[in-house]
Amino acid sequence: MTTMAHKAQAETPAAEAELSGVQTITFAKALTLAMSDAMAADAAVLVFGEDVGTLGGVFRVTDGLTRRFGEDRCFDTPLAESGIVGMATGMAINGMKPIVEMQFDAFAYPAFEQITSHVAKMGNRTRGRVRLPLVIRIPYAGGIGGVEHHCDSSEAYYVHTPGLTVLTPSTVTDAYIMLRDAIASPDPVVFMEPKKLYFSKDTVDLDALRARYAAGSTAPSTIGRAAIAREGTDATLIAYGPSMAAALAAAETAAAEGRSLQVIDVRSLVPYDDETISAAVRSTGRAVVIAEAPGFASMAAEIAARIQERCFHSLAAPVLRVTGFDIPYPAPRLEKHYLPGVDRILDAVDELQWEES
Amino acid sequence: MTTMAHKAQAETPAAEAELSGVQTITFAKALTLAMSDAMAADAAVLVFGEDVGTLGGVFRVTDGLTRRFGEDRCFDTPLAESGIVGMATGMAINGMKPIVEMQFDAFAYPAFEQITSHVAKMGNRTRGRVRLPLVIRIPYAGGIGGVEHHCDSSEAYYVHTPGLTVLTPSTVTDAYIMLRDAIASPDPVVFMEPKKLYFSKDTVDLDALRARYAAGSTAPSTIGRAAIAREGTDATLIAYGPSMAAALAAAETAAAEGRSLQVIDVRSLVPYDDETISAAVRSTGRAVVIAEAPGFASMAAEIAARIQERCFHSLAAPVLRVTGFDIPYPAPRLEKHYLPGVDRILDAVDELQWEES
Amino acid sequence: MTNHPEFIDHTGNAGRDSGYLLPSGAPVQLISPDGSPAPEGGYKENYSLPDHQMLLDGYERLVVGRRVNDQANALVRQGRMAVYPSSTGQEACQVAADMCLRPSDWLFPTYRDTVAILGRGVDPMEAFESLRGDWHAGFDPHQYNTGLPTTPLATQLLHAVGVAHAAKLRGEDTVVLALCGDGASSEGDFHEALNFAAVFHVPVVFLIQNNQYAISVPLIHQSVAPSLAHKAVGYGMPGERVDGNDLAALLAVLGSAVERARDGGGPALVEAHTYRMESHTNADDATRYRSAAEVAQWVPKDPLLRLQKYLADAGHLATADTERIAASAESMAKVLRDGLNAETVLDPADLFRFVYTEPTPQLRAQSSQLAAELAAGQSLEGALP
Amino acid sequence: MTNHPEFIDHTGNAGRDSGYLLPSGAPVQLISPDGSPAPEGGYKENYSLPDHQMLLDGYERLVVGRRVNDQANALVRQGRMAVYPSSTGQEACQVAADMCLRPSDWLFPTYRDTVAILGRGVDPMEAFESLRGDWHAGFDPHQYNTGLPTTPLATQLLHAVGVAHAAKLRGEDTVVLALCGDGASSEGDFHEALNFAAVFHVPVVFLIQNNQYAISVPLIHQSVAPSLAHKAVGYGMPGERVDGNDLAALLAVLGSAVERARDGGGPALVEAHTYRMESHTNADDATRYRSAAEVAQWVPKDPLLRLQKYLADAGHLATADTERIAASAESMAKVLRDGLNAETVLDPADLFRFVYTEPTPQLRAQSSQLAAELAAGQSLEGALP
Ligand SMILES: Cc1ncc(C[n+]2csc(CCOP(=O)(O)OP(=O)(O)O)c2C)c(N)n1
Ligand SMILES: Cc1ncc(C[n+]2csc(CCOP(=O)(O)OP(=O)(O)O)c2C)c(N)n1
Ligand SMILES: [Mg+2]
Ligand SMILES: [Mg+2]
Repeated sequence: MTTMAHKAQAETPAAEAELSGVQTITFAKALTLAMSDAMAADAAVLVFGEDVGTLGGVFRVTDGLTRRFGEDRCFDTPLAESGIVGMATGMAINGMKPIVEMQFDAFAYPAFEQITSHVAKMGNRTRGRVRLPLVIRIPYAGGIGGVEHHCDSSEAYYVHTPGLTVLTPSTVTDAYIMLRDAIASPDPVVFMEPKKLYFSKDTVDLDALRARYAAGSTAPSTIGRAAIAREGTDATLIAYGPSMAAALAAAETAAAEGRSLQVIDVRSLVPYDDETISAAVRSTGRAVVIAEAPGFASMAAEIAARIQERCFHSLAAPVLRVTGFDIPYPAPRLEKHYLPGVDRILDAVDELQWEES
Repeated sequence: MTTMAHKAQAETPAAEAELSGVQTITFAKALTLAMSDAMAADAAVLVFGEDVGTLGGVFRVTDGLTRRFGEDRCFDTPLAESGIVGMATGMAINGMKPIVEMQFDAFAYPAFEQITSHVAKMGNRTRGRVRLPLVIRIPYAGGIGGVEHHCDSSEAYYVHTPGLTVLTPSTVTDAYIMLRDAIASPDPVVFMEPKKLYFSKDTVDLDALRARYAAGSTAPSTIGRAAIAREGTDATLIAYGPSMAAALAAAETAAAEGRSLQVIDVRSLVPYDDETISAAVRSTGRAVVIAEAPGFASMAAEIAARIQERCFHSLAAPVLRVTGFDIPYPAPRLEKHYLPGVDRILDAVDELQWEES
Repeated sequence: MTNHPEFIDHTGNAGRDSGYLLPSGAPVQLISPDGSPAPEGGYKENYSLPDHQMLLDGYERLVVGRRVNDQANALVRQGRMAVYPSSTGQEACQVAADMCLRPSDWLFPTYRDTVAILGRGVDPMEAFESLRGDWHAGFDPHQYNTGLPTTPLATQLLHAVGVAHAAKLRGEDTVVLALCGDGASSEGDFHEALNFAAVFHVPVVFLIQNNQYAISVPLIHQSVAPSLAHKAVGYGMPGERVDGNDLAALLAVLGSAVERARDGGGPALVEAHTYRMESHTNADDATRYRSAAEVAQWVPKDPLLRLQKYLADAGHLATADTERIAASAESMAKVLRDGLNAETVLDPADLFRFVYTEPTPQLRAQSSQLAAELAAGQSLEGALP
Repeated sequence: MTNHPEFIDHTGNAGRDSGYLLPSGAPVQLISPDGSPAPEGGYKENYSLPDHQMLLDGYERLVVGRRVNDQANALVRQGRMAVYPSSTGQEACQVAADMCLRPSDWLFPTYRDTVAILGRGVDPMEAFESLRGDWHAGFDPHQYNTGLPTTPLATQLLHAVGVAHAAKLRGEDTVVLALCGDGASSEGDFHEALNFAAVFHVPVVFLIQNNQYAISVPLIHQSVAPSLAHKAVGYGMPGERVDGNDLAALLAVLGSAVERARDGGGPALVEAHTYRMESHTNADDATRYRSAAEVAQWVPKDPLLRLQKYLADAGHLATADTERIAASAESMAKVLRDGLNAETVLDPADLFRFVYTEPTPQLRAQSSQLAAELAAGQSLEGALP
């Protein structure tokens, strides 16, 4: 029987020349590095799913992990998502920290029962005696010309399910640190990766990022913490993941027109950072929530509902939402009409009853 | 090969003495009658699922249908919910109007992919060339001392999914007419039945109810129409399904204390009746949304978000929510702490900043 | 990584080679319903009768298991429990499952397997905590290497595969035995679990307790395969069927599957033919869908009777044994009665404590709200009809 | 209601009886890769060679199918389509599927089965509408009795069962042929579909196009069963394996399964051994996970070559035939080029029109919003990176 000890010997540590120092890397590469650093640090961390081994994933996010860590640590499974999440649950019960990849958003749906009835509930069901330190990575959302079932913004299903932590980074830095925070979490994390950001790039100091996870580090976790992506005073745009680029671009355009928009990156959808977000909205008195998913009963609905509950008397106007329409994600040639873009965001900002203030 | 024509001969029409006229019946019986009347009127209407045949369903909602219509029209399937919904989809493609039962809320999750990726999308995908006239009945919510996985309020998952019509009756009359409206709909309907209401009773005129579905009837469909369950002037309580009883009881108690609360039964979650509900809230200026599901990114969140978007300047206070906590549904002996009850609703009403008005 | 390609013929060039995966022609039986050793012919690969000491131990477990079912049925009638899915008539499957495993092995039970859970040494009041409605799960799976009884059908089979896979990666010799019902074999997760187990060649023994019904639905509406054990061949693992009311046969068949798995032989599927003598749960009424005559046919096949006769005939059941066993059953019954009749005190704040390792700010706020309501002495019954 | 209890032995008392459900020891082959009739031994139950006229028709369809693949691959490279999953090398399976069905029968294809869809008579531009990214589905399933190509793997198998079940209830003699890949056989829906088909005894023939890969994952990581056809026995239906590059064998095996289903014989599972000669789609790079040597082994097994040789050797492929067939392939290629090079005009309001039969008030409002934006000439590209 092949043991991990045995495989560890077989591993050639220098097989992959790992990056370090200041580097310009893609969002996808930041995710890869987060996994490989976590795997190097902890033999219990495993990666599996469809095409994640030899191929390195259809988006190459797991590229090189099998070569570096061997087939016991990063491997392909049969093509069955409930199987993947269910097996991961069992492995997490028995001491492992699995990271599984759902190939595309809509292909996590076969695993919905395992996620909802088991992954989300195990910690509570057992009065905390069984925690499931597993990460379910889901490439999500559109803007890539993808065909049907490859562009769903499915975060609402997970954020509504108590027991799941739901994270979604929008920067290269956050891709690294949020995935490491997710892996380090004792609770199950649904980690939603905006597909259209995979090949976006940024220059980051990898040594500094890694230092956050060195022994003795006191760097705070990103879980439960929103980020202020841009300061501003006239109104607050609240977005996350795939919508951050449009929100920031809208703020840029508005600035040229003399309106100062603050931009919040929610990034930790559950737990949600009421403190930061409510304070931000109170400071400006106006808010627009932006998200790509259909708006009805969505994360954006929750944000709007919470803000008016908490900031009612600071609000000069209703909290508006700019979201995907309540329709199935469109075919590639029509998606541009669906996606919340700069103009639609600025229209909403214009509707925030400026004449009255 | 057994044909439907063949079976029709074998059927003994008088096997079941059908009720008519004014009758006191349970909510469950109203559902049964809706199905049997629809089956009698249209040979394409079929009922299937787990234990729905000989047993008549674990809640007896399909009781007698196999006896009356034969095993080709109401039958048990193998134990597989994705199979049930997937087969129903194929039957609906090929001319049938299936009504399927998911035995309990959490046991619809294995069918999530079929519901989300196919049932919801088929009409749109085919530019309306394939409509799926199928009904997915889901007994849901708690208050019955049910064990784990038997009490989920899962409506948020469906209302967030474009393409599904989502209905939930709260009265015996609505149980009958809304299920008939669902069966008559050319679009797929997720029909959510509050379990704790199954054995509630009311006296109804069955002939009058049936007349709504007679040839030439112009009775309007309940789809897309909220109901005003109680008139009131001081604030509006907005609830549905399993929470209606508590909302009405709260209004009763408040009336004794001199506060007049209007109560809306949303009942058609999708399509949602903005017109009625917004008008109601504008008339009172205050609103509390009540629902049993965990509140985060829920139907209640949507209602609160919509109301503040549409009625902002009529509101004297934020729209408050009284919902289930953001936790898995509790074990039987703790559920009373979870369920939105009269006191919790009245507390929320008290918080609607009456001093300021 | 962990396949066993010697069994595989995906090139399509080898001859018919699936015979070794097929179950025996009839369920393996070692002791006949009348208590005599079963005649030759029901055997396969010469399964042999376990020794008397083992059978006596098994008999004791059966008697205790039956007493657990009887006592629990009584307590649920008296309103001391929310629900009880009785396994009367099926105890032999659960007892055999326990007896084939070492403490370091894992068992994954369903909601009907309380007897097996107790047999793993789980504290009875912990085992009954969910059935009495106090909390969703009452025991620590790691303390007993026993999964929580699972309601969403067939889902636990995948957890079993994961537990086995993790153990295998660490080089441990753990075997996992996963239980499910005949109905559960229709679920997609059954398929995925067996396939994952086979492809990763992990040490899991799947035991289908085929008690002929899924609530009201008889097996004929569930499957038209020659037997449920025949499903094994489609995954490339051996299948076997066994008389599920014959403890000796169960011990032989399960025991050999467990040891084969431990030795690196990979997973196996065992179908045990048994019968649910009572309703699905106390909330069910089995007379609506099956005849008294059908039930009566299974009475003489009872697993206890048969083993008692066999042991007595062989002179291995002394009066002292019978008395000791009866006392042990009574003492278990008393533990259940005392435990379930005692009032438990629940802390409503627990509702918020365990959803996450650290309660979120949202849950802290909701917990405070509930605490304030309780302090204000609010009535909480309003929502109940 | 519709079981076939003569096949079932749930009492466990009958002898081993699953032999009739097992596939042949090797894939059925009627024409060898070199074009000669296959030697005896690869046969089962005396499948016989289809007549020359049928094979000539099939050959024409193969040539047209190959041309469709080549042309589509070229057009996707030229940016005229969003994506194309090529079936080069697998055309025989799709052609056989079409040829075994009557127009009144139904076909349920996957995303890789464009050749089969065209073979059902679907208008080429309708067939390509989703691949060019204009809309999710371009044709009316009812017009062609052909399901929409389905992406969520294995889900369409259940729709096939439902279509067959509805037809059976109405007493129609429709047969449904449902396609899926080797990878898809691991999904839970595969299991549920085969089981439902067997239990309801409906006329569905399941055809697994085993092309050895699921994207990058080779079959050995998908299943360790003796063959995928062996899965049939677990459902109580016959399984068969066939050389998926031998059109004659496919016609014989599928044809007999279809006619058996039509005659009330119930469902069957057929596994065709073939090979995906190109990458998964244009977005994939197969050289990352398989060797050129492996691909080269399959070149001489090509379904076109083999049938061409066979027909030519038998004197049934006149120069006139070859010319006619080439012209027909070219004319299809021209239809694709012309159609896909033409610009289509899409109406953004369509986004809201079809979600429900009657757009909801919410969708009307959203549609108006978009219309107003478009009227105002807003740039819509802001969200695209
Ligand atoms: C996914 C899922 N669907 C439906 C149910 C409801 N349900 C509970 S037990 C049961 C029957 C199970 O039959 P079987 O697997 O034969 O086990 P048995 O109860 O006979 O032990 C059903 C339908 C469930 N628990 N989970
Ligand atoms: C439920 C689901 N999971 C994952 C995918 C992504 N995916 C598309 S095709 C494919 C491989 C399918 O392999 P196979 O069934 O063998 O068919 P082939 O592509 O070889 O024709 C995968 C994983 C999907 N479409 N659906
Ligand atoms: Mg059973
Ligand atoms: Mg394939």
